[in-house]
Amino acid sequence: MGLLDKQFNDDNIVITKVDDLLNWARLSSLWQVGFGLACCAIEMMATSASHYDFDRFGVIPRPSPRQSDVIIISGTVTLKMATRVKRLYEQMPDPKYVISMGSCSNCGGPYWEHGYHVLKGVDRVIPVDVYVPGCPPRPEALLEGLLKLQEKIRNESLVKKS
Amino acid sequence: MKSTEEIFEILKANFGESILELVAAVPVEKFIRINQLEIDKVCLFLRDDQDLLFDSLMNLSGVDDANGKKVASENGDQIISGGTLSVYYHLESTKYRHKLVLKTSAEREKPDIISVSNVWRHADWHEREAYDLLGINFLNHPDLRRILMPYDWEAGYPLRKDYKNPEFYQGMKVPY
Amino acid sequence: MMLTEFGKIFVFILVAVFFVVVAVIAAKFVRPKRPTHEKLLTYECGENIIGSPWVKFNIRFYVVALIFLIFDVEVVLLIPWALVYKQFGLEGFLIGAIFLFLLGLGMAYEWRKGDLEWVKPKVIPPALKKEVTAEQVTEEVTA
Amino acid sequence: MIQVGLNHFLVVSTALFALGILGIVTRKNAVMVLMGIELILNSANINFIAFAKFGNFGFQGQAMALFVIILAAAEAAIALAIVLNIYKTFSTVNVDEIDTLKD
Amino acid sequence: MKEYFKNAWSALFTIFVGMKVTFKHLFVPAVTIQYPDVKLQLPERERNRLYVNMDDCIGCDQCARACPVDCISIETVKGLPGEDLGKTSNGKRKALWVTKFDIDFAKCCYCQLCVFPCPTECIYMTDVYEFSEFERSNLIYDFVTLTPQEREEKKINYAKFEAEKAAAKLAPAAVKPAESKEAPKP
Amino acid sequence: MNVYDIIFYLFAAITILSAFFVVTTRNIVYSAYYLLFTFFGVAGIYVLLGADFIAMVQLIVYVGGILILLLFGVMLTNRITSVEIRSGSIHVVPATIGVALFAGILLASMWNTEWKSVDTAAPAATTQNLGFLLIHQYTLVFELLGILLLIALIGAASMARK
Amino acid sequence: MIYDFFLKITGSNILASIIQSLLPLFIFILPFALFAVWLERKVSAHMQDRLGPMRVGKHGWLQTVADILKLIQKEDIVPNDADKPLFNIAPILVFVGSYAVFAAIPFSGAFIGSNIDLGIIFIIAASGFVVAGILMAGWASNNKYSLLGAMRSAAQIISYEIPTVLVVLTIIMITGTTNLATLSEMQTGHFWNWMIFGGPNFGIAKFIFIPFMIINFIIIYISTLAEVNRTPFDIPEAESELVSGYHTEYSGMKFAMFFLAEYANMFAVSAIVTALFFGGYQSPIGYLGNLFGAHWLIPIEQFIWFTAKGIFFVFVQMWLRWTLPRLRVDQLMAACWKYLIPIAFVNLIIIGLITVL
Amino acid sequence: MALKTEEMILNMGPQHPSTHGVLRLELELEGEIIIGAKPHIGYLHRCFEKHCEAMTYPQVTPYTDRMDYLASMYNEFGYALAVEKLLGIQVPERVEYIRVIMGEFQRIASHLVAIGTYGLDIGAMTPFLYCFRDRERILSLFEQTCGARLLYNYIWVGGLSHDLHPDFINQAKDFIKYFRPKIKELNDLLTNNKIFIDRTANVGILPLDLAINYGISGPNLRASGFKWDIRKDDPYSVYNKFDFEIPIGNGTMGTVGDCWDRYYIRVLEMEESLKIIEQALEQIPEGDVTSAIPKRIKPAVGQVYSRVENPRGELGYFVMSDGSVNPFRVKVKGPSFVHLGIMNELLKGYMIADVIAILGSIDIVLGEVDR
Ligand code: SF4
Ligand code: SF4
Ligand code: SF4
Repeated sequence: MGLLDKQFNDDNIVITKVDDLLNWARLSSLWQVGFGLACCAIEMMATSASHYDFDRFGVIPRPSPRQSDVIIISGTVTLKMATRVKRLYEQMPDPKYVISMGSCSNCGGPYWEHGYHVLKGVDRVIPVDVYVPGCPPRPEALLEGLLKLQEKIRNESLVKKS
Repeated sequence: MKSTEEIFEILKANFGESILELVAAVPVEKFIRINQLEIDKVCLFLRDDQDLLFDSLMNLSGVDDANGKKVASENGDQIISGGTLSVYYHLESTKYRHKLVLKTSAEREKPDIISVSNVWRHADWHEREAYDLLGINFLNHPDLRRILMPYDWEAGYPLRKDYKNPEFYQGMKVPY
Repeated sequence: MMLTEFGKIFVFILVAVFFVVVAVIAAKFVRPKRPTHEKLLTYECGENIIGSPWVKFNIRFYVVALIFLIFDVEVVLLIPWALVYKQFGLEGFLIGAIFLFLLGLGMAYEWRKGDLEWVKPKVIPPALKKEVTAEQVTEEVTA
Repeated sequence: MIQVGLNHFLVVSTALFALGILGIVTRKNAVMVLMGIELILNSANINFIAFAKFGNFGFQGQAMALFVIILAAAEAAIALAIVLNIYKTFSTVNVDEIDTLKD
Repeated sequence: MKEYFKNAWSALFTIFVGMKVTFKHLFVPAVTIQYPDVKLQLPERERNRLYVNMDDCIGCDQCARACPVDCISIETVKGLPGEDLGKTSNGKRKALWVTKFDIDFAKCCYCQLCVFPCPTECIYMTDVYEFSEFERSNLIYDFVTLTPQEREEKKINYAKFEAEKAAAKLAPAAVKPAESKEAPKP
Repeated sequence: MNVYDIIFYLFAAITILSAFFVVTTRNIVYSAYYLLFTFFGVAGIYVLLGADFIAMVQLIVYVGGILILLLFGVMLTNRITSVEIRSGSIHVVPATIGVALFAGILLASMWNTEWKSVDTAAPAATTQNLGFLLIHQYTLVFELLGILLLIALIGAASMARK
Repeated sequence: MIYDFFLKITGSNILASIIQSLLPLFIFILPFALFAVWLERKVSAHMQDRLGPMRVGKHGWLQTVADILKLIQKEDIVPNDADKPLFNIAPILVFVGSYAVFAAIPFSGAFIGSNIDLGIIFIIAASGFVVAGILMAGWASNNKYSLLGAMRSAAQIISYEIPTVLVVLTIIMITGTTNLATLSEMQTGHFWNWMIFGGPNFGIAKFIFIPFMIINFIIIYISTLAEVNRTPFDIPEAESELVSGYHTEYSGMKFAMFFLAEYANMFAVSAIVTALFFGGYQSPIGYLGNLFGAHWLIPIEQFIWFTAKGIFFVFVQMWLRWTLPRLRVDQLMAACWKYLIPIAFVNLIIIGLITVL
Repeated sequence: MALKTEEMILNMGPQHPSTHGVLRLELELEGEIIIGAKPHIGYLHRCFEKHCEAMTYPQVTPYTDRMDYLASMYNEFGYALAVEKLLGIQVPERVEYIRVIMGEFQRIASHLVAIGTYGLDIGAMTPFLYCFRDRERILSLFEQTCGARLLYNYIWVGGLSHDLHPDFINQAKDFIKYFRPKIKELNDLLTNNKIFIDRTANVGILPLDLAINYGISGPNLRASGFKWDIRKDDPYSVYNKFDFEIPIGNGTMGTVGDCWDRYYIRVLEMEESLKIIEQALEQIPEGDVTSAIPKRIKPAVGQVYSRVENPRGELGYFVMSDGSVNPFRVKVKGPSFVHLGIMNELLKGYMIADVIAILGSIDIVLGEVDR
């Protein structure tokens, strides 16, 4: 049982400070699973490229899910792929986050109606933290999604979970 | 450069008329209809004949002609029975620069068509795809498995006009 | 009693071990532990694993280790020589040089025999088989 | 208060030696046998150096130890090559099985 | 032998050439746009979140029909004859209450196909791209300006009106038998 | 007990314990790693005996060389997943008794022998002295070792190649 | 000596040496690793016309701190199929191997962890632990990528150890010492006394040495680069083939240890190159301390010089990494066995001849 | 070899840093040598063909974008040409020119990604970022024209959605001026690097007859030494008005048809595209771009196969109409799909590291493979 598994009830100032620090660390060093699915992945690559530079936010792609904190579902999740996505997500160590990037992973996007082989939203297999709309979202939109996620982490309290 | 008519004549001279039919009364593209069980021989001839040399298969597309009887099943879905599934072959000769369209059809209930994957390896995956999406059974094909859909997809062939999507696949809800 | 220089090294090693252990254990107080079945599976690009990784490996690894060992040993043997050979002048050098020459001989032999080659791709350039269509199924279908 | 002396080292070396022998005798795997041999060589080396130090033989003992180490390396290389060859022919490295497979 | 040294040399040399390039770039100013602090000036044709100017929308459903994804759902209620629904900016008179105009931005593929057919040019794409959400349901945008009560009201009104009209239509027919029924009584 | 003694006992314990595990562990890879500690312990003992160069050689040759070679050997010859990795042992009991007897005899004779024991101070510059020995006294041995290694190299490599 | 200083303060030699060995860890390796990771990201970013970490602290200087703090919070996964004891020991072994090297590195005249005579040889010996640790990590993970990565890594490190050792041997031959502090002392004075410029001796031999020393330097630089698995030799962790090599399965703090060891190693090999060829902690232009007569300043200056030189070579490693593609494993082996070793060998003999003639 | 190494099956992908998406390769290994490779595709099968049957003709265009998402312009181009052929309509000159300009820009952008990711696969990170940096400029040109960065919906059946931005021509010229030196820089950094050459030359050799039989097209076919480019050999649109070269592989660094050739063809093609753009910018006529867009697209019963030279090769659309507003059947021959089919032949005998080199040099886009 680590600290992150425990739950404190009191509003101890020390715990709050520790909490803030831990949150700060988690939000400023979100390593991403190097993983692209479809067209959105290209925009994700563009986001890590020079013009937008994911690295500014401390996001670097890690090839192995074991060392990453956030998985950006960038593109269409098909039924064939869904189990793999789920496993990849599962294999990431806690605490972990999911950004669903683009219409497709939000809810099947343009394929929601006739796509017989498209999973209608990645939230059917894994819990999603932030939905970034767009098809594909502009790199800025992804960055904004990341900022939203950071905000969420900042307000999160792993230590004082209710 | 040979036109479809000229090629048809050559083929007729070599294979007799029984398995061939020239369809010219369509806009844009004329094609030659060929018996589904002789297609490989014709293709081999087309590839190797010195005057034709169709060394490249541009495309192979399966089509659900949906020309059978459309009946409604008990739960309201449309089911097509009878009619044909077809395959279109688009050939090209990189030397003579002529093109040719072949068509072959098989009955919907027993869609057996001889594979041309031995003539053009290119056809291999296209045939697999046609099998996967339309259920056309290519005889002699070395490795006829599903290619795009999951191997354990049991709900039939999605590109058929009467395809009905399943509710669940591996516990995941499929429809929106 | 003074610690010898080696003692210091030993302390270094202890400190390093200590550091890692402490760091890992300290993190234990913070990190969560929520194992699930899937999480504890071996990672292989999200696929199911086919076969075990523990298969026998390329013999090259062994050969490299072997050659390395021999060279390592020879070099080690040369270190005392390298420290003092100058005091023996040319003669000292020659003693080492003969040794080195043997080393070089071994090296040349290995080179000749191709032991220094790592596995090279064994490529048979793909060629087109202009075979004729098989006919086995045709009869059966028409029948 | 016991001052660590020659005998202490000798005890260590004897123990190593015995364990080495034990390994060679009891283990079936040829690689394990090799490990046993390494243990024995190490014990011998301890002896060499201990005697050199306490017997005041100067550097002779150390030189011997050096030679032994080098011999050990050569031995390990060759022996493992042999083991690999055995493995190739019998596809096992268990000594007793090889015994029976031989004929 | 010559080959041997040529290899070694060319390796070293090309490495140096490459290093020169990267070293030069060390001093080239970065092209990065520091997003949350600096925002790029987007071109006017930028295609991001749609906006519907409900003042102009006449509820003709053209956009929904053009949409390949079917992410626009429109429901309309006919206005009552006497009611003034207002005019669009290009002078068209509106005839329908739009009681539902939802665009699901989680589905939309931002293709702009819905924009062209609109007769009043009231649906258009803006340059707003920052609208990520924690909940997917928040991505369904409701553009209708009417309050829910009003919508209900309009629906009820129209239903009433319809009923009245039907009643009115029926009335003569209904009245007659009633009369006839009544007639033989005495 | 001074520091020297403590360290001696420490290393002796490392050496003997890990050697014991080498022999008794059933998993051959474990054996190999225990061997690592044995070698390390022996190197420590060499240092205590004032043979610093030999200790370094021990580390370089044994840990850096032979051990790696052994590990490769193990990995090459074992199907490690299956039970085969657990290398069996034979006639443990008789062997143990025999070896214990033998060790007892050795120890007994050792205790009973009056060794000439002068505690010489740890000499400096061992390496240089070894160098002198090699060049001066053991010239022939030196060259012979070279030839031996050459033969070992050629022999082992060609055997492995076969 | 710092050791004596602590000895005076604490009065206990064991405490003194513990403090002294903690010193490099806390005043050097940790800050350095933190700094180096940041530097790497910054350098790579600027080479690629980007900015790199910007958002935590000024120009992202807290980035690595955040990384480490985050890694502490990460769950530590030990896969079911892994060999648990070995899986846990491997990071220790690798870290110990890298850290032990720091014991023998002369940071300055007054600060050297352990001034053993066999400094340079000890450094070579310590790298054996790293190999064993890597093999252990790969083997214990029970993952194909890990095992293959570990095997390759081991093969690579041991192969490249030979050219390194050969070059070290030439240095030993020239200087007649294996003590790194002595070696550094020898190269005192101005930069023409550095080994790369033929060492502290004068006369014609010095100038004959120079080209060979440069070749030597290139060889040892390349091979140490390979020993720390940096591009173009990062095949074991080549992420485009083997995901991330032997530490694919590691997460959280244990991964951080590998990470730390990697960066510690990077500095260690740069330090070795510095000590061997670039005058160690010696200033190329003389000391301010001498100028002002403040002798206590000298060790500090030396320390600064040493780290500056070391970091310069670390920078070059990064520079190379962000410039070059990666070799294939057989090319890597060929580069070592067919190019570096024979050349180092010939170099050794020539230098030996020069010294005796 | 003394010991026969056992076979091992290694999965590469679908999540793998260098399978360019969600391709899964099942490699049969003998040691590090590949003795068999089975590509498993379909992880991105998005049912394009089914969608076409449910959409009207103009509505299909956004979906074509999403197939080869690196060359959306060209997908639209091909589709528009196919439907226009089916309808038998002629589009205005200006439209043709703009289509060509956009298509060639798209080709450069796509090749930049191909080259960049190829560098990444081989282990060089920096060229990748340089390529993306330059690509960004092309994207901003596109964005200015039609408002989107990646999936444009710009080339419509019968016309274009927007006319060029008034400033477009100047900016395009600026870009050309800017981009030419960058190609040289790329060559310095990557193309001529010895390590890169060692990794790619003589690797993955694709003989010509095999290539044709497998239906390989585009740069991959040209690298095998065959001067075949649909832009020249079966010209469509206004390509016959331009003067450009078709670079073919000639084994400069190794054998004809190796990875280096395939890679270098792309570099050369970027230069040719620049040339085409320059000429097109000079010649472009004035006119209206939306005038020929039919109000209602309802072709007669029939079918057509039309193809264009997409950055990856021959992109063919087989469109069948049953006389309604929805296409009856659309089948796409995507070059990537075809190229992937040859992987098994191409990979045999190489090492794991070469898999990446070969896969990268083939340059596939999974969206097009799986559609
Ligand atoms: S959301 Fe759009 S851009 Fe993203 S993967 Fe889906 S179709 Fe492609
Ligand atoms: S932009 Fe396209 S997808 Fe979105 S609402 Fe309009 S037509 Fe539909
Ligand atoms: S097309 Fe325009 S006016 Fe008609 S419903 Fe849509 S938004 Fe309203």
